[in-house]
Amino acid sequence: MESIWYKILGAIITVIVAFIVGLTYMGLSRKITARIQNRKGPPFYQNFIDALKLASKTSAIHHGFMQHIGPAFMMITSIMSVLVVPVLTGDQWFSNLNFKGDLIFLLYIMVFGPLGMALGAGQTGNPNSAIGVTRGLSQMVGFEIPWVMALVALMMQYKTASIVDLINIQQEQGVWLMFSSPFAFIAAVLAMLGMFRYSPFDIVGAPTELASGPVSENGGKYLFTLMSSNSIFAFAKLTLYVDLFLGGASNIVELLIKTFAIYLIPMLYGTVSPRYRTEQAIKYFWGWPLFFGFLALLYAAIF
Amino acid sequence: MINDKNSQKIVDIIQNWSRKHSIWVLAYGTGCGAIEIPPTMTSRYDAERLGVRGAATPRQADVLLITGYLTTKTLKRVIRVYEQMQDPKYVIGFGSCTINGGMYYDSYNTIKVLDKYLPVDVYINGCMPRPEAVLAGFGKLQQLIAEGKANGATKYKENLEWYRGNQKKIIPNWVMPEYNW
Amino acid sequence: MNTIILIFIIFLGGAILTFLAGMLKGILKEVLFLASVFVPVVLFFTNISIGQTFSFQAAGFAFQWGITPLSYVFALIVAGLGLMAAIYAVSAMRNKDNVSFFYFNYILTIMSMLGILFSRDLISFFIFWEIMTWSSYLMVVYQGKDVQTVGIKYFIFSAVGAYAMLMAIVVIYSLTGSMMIDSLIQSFPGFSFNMQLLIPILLLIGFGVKSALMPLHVWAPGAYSHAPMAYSSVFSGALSKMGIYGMVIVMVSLISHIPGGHWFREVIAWLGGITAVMGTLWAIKQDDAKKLLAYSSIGQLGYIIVGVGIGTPLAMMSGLFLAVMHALFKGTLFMVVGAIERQTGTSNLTEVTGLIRKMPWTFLAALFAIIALAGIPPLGGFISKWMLYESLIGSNHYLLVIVIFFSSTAAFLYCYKFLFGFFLGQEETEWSHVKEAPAMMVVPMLILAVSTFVLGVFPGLILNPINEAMQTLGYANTQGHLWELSIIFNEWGNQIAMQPIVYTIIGIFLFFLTFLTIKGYKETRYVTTKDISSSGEVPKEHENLTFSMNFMQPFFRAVEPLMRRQIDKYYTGFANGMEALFDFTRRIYTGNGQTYAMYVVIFVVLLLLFKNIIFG
Amino acid sequence: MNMQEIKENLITHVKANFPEAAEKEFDGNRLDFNVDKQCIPSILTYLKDRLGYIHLSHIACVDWLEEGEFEIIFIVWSPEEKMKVFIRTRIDREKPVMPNIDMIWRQANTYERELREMFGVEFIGLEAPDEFLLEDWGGPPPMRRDFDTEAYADDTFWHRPGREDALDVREEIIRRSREEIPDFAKKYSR
Amino acid sequence: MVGSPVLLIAIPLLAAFVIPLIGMIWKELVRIIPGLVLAYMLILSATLLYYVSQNGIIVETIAGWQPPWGINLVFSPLTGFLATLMSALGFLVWLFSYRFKRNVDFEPAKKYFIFLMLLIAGAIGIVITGDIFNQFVFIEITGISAYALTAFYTGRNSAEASFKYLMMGALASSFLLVAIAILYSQLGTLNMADIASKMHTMNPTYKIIALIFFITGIGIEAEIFPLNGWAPDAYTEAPGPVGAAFAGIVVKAGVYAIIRMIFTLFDIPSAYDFLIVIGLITLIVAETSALRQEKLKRMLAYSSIGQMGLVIVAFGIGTHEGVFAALFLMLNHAVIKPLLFFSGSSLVFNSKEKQIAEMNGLGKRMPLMAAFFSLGAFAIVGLPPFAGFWSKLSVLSAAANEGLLLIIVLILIVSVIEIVYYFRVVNRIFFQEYSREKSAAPHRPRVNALVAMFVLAIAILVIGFYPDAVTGILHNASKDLLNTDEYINNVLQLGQSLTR
Repeated sequence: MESIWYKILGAIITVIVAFIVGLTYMGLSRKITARIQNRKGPPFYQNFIDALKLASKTSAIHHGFMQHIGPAFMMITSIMSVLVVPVLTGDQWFSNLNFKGDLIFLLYIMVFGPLGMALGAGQTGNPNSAIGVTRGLSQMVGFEIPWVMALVALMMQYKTASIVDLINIQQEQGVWLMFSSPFAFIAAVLAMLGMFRYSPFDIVGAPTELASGPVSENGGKYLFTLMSSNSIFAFAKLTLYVDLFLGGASNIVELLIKTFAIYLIPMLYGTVSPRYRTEQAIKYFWGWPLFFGFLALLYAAIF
Repeated sequence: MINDKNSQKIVDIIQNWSRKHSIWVLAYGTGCGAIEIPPTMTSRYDAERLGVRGAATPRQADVLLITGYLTTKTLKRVIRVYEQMQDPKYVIGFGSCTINGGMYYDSYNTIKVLDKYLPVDVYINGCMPRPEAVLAGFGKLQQLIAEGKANGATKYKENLEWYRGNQKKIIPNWVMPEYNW
Repeated sequence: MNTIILIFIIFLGGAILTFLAGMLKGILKEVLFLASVFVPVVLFFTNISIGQTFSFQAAGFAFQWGITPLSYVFALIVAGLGLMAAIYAVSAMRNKDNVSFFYFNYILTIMSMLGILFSRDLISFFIFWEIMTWSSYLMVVYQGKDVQTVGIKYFIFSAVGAYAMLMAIVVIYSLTGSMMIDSLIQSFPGFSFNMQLLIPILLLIGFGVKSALMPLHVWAPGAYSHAPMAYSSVFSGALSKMGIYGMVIVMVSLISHIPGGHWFREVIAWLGGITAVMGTLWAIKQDDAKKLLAYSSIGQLGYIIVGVGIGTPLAMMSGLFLAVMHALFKGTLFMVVGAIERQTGTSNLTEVTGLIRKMPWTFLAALFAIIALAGIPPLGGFISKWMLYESLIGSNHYLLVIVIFFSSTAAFLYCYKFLFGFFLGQEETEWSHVKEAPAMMVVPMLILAVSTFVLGVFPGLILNPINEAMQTLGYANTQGHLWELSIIFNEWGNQIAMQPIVYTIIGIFLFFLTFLTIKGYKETRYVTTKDISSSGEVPKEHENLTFSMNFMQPFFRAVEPLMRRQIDKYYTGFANGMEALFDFTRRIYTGNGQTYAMYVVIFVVLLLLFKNIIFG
Repeated sequence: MNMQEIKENLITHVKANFPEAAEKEFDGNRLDFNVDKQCIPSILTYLKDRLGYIHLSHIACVDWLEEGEFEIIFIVWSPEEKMKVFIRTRIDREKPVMPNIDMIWRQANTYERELREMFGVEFIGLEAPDEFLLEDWGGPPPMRRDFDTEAYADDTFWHRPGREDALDVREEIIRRSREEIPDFAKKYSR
Repeated sequence: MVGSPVLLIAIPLLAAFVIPLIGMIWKELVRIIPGLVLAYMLILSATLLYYVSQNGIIVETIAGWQPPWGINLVFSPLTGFLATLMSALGFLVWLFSYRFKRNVDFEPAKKYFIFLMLLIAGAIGIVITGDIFNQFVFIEITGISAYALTAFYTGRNSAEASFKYLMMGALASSFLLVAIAILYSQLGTLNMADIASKMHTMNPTYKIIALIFFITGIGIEAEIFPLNGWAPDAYTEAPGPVGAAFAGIVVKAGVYAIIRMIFTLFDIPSAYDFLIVIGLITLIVAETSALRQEKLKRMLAYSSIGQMGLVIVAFGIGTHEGVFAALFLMLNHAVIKPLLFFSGSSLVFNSKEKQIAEMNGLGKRMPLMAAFFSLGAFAIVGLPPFAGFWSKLSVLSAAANEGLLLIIVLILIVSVIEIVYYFRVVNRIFFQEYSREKSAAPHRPRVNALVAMFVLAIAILVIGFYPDAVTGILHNASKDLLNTDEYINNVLQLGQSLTR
């Protein structure tokens, strides 16, 4: 029984680390964006202040049960994905649920939260929320295709669906998958642009156009839950990329460096790009990313 | 744990600190003052370094920034927006029009004194106030929040009938839902 | 008396008695109806064991009825869903005209489906198949809408399928001299190649029609949406599975023995994949929930066909598991639509909004079913999707897996549309009078919905009979190797353990639910859906702010080229051309006696002229 | 055709059909007609359908308080001839009733609503909600010249009392900027 | 033995002549007597059939003249089966039309029953006679009474239809006469068995020509395309029960005549292929024509022609199974088509135009009739578990055994067409709104009609659920047809009749 409590403790620590790292990255992204725009920018811990403030709001409204539990659904997705993705390779404490799920499970648990959130947004009755949700779902259909192609290519090439196995393969071979399966990496990175919903793919929650879309009716602790869930989710996604393509990380510093390096890609791309409309975004994802996805599949089929 | 007085004080300090440094602004750009917001937020003056950030909807906002005159028609919406915001919340009156009507002092359709209708925490004078003044206004608000004096929302709640009476005086056809807390 | 024949006698007698009781007032017919569904189903669950048979001779053909492990899996669907939908139907069909006719057809359908599954010989298979066809046809036209288009279309397609099957049956009979399915399977490898190709194709046309395979699916949207919803849940949930049942037999026992049979199976799998994509895309476009579910059924059956078509152990397992799951969640969803239509009078997603607080239990059932449909863990739909993907990747169908994944992702769109359209959005005053459906409608829905959850946590419950069925089909035992009670493995040994995952999910959910619900210094309160931040505007009572027209428009702008052609139009064109042609042949009979006399003379002259050729 | 020819042509056409219309010529591309209010729909239809004045630019109202009349002005524009035509009509100020023309131009509806609200001019058969710009308006039509906006504002709204010392700072401002108070401004000095 | 086969012909003929005389005594007897006669015939033929199945065929001579010189009657399992079927149908037709036209005065009822008796006598005569010229005479008797019954309503259209029928019938008689003349001139005999035994001696050219004339002549009665121009008009214009009698009795007799020619008399193997081809053409043309019909009875007429085409195809297969299937089809057609005619004519009884479009929503007004019609429609398109399914299955099975896959495909395609037009009608009856202006007024049929339909419906269900009830008889009959040598021997040696 002891081991289960250790596991639970490890899981809680993982989630807390993910929360902190995710918020810090978001803060850094605000800072970097500000510097690119020739501004001083907020301090890197600004997001923590925001989160604390949201948590200390003294009132919160909801429009019904579904909106009330929507953030909890979102949280399930974030925490489950951070628990399923191997955070530190070979560490017993933080192995969490690594062996209980695999890539396909991850793909599906990743849409659980957004769907719950979408239901919550629908419950608010705000048309902006519903519009944002339809855009988000449509865009998701766009970027999931190259993303899945990349994953399928990896799975086919290495005959495993387990992320741990993929890390082990990379460490045995000594070559990161981003070099040994370059096309899959490119397709996955292009899909990641959409997954992080930074500009140019941020029409889902366009603040001026849709009044921040799905979350437009959420304030206070709901927004706090969503914000922390987003940060955990971002960390999970970054870790997944690191695990899949950058050979995983065996200690926290390596993890931070690698995840931040990956994080810079959508962020920097976003700072210099204007916003796409939904169908433009879908067509974007079904252009070059899809092409690279096919190349990746071809590459996997040949090798 | 919250019942303890000292710890309550500490919690208050932390909360006020966070509120002070994270001001999400819902700019109600009715009048000409709205044009002063972009320079305040962008590179030259960069209000974001103070934690000031735009919010898209009243549900997420902390500060309601009323940038200019309010007609009876827009006042209705402003009241509605204010009531939809979550506690704690603050109002900044921006420009002369909100203070005494400014150049619209004899207009048949604009209100002259905003604080009769909404609890204003900070007024920023000027027609229009320049971004420096706006930043100063935010600074003042931050100071008030840190001291715990920015209690417009409480005032509004406590004196709701008075405010409501004033509002209903110029909005005779009152169809809005009641603000019930 | 033999239990098998007893079941059918009770069904048949019950159907007739119920029909006759319809002439009386009172609840006699309801009682009889429930009894004549309930008793045989209970008999089936208690007294029927695999391997038990019943044989007799009629019209020179040998008949044999009995249950096999494979048909047991499908019989579970039929019996379970049939019973639930029957309970639902009693309440749903109350105060409708001609209810006893509905009951009559309903019992006949359940009977014929069980009959199909019990049939060990082709002739009784076909007889039950046809009874199923016409009883379901009578249900499609039961409400009297679009009878001459939708009803006739359904029956023509069914008839074409059934006659293709009949042709295959008589050909088989002439080749083997026996109608037994087992003897067909035994002697099939000895047939000539042409026959080996012809017989499966003919049978697949028959089964493909019922399981709405791509070029043969055009009847399905109309038929599913025109039948009463209580029946549609059986129609889509169980009746379409009869096609799958046949397909499994054909795929595994026949096509595998053809030289190059795996290409055949590839083609079927790809057809299934295309079916899934097109079904899904059209489902997104529908504004009527019935049509949406109908197209969604087409898409889901496409998945099943992909699984059955690929035919690796994992794929077959996923196909059969999805067949069970589809019965559960699609049955639930059709019942939900029925309940909503009963309470509001319409099933249009753009009209009905904000029912979640009026019909919370219905919503709960719909939510479970939709999550299962979308394949999101931890519900059962996920298990089947997971197995399908893993098997496709494991067997190197990498393009097919992308196609399936696309359709499955796009399915989220209609899933959301369904839930949003009915339950979420603004609570309009127009629907403020709506009340929750009666308990007899809600309970079956909830039972089905909860069973999706149970099967999600313990997929082994249903994988066990599936495994037995697959062993009789010639697959190896997969227990402990591809699945355990609560763990599933892929072909490379990676596993998903559902129990810890589900416990974790529930734990996280409860934790954050408590956090969000906590009272005290955080005041949480409910406001109405009119109280939204719409730029300070106060929505008036009559103003409908719900966003429901052109719901997925941005998506359709992107996928428009795929949907420009409708296969239905080609069929309609063909039918119209045929009618015109036959109108021409009709004119041979001019109504003029002289012409007829001339025909006689021409006939004689021609015969005399060509007598040596004709009678030589 | 130069502008003058266009104008003459227009005048002959209009005169032929509406003999009572009194024209008034201006420099440039403008021409005025004074007509009776009963003629308004027919002359506008005529201009639109026959002479190519397809665009209604504006409907304006002038309050001739001293004469006890409102003057309603319809401005139409021909993109081909580049010519503005003003159709003017006078109506009684006490009972301001006008024929409705929003079946000729859909956009006339907006202008008519504005005139109805701001001047109290009634357009017969105008189908539109009562409120246009002024919500919850209780007073008289505010654009009429006999409407005292300052008194109304004093009645309706609070005024901040102003500075405690009640100095008229304008004198000081003028002194500093060495400007004279214009006549119109003196009128408003307290 | 309850009687001799000759009574099957003699009694109805006698009744036909007696009816007008008895009618002078009591009008009601005109209606009753035919029923009694037909009931007696039914019992007689059924008993004889049973006897035959136990003891072998009966050959009855007329006036002591031995075959091949005299006229003889052959009561074999095949002919007995057909005779039983016809008398049974005749009885049901009588039952349905017992009060067929209410308030009808004495004259038409008298005529109607006279001609009905003649029709049945003629048809049974065609079937059980062993003499070719005698058969010709019976064909004429049947034909003439059929013309008269077609014109029963004495309207313009009826007269026209009757005239067409008459004209075609006259053509048929002449061709038939020519054929008989050729045979007689070549073989010097008119006895069928004798002809069959001597056929191999005949000049092939004459043989073929004789066959062609026979086919043409009888084909007109048997509704073979393109000789069936009379049929749609006659069916449409004749009263409903007469249509049933045509479909169930007259056509059956015609088909019997053809197959007797081809199976027994002529030894031309390619004639079987000809039967398949001509049957298929008949089937396809008739069913496709039926698709676009607007009148109910006309549609049923085409359907009837199509069914006969299918029967001929099945006979053309020529094997035991084929013949069995064909006989099964004939039986089912004789059971189902009268039900359709009876219920259909009741449904459109009150409509002027007898259009299908006038049947909208009648299912709610006349539920029983509509149910009977639907049952008939379900059965005739071959849906299990109704009667039609088994016969269709037998046909397909027989074709498959011979490897005739194309025939199977064609039959099934035509079946789909059949489904379309029958279900359109069923849909109209049940699932369209009744409109007072457009739909026909409901009509409540009398008890006797209901009983007739009920018997037919029961028969459909019985055959559907328990086909073994009839398959034994059919197997005997088909064995009998195929066994030409035994037929010749039996007739020429007077079969059982000598030992009786």
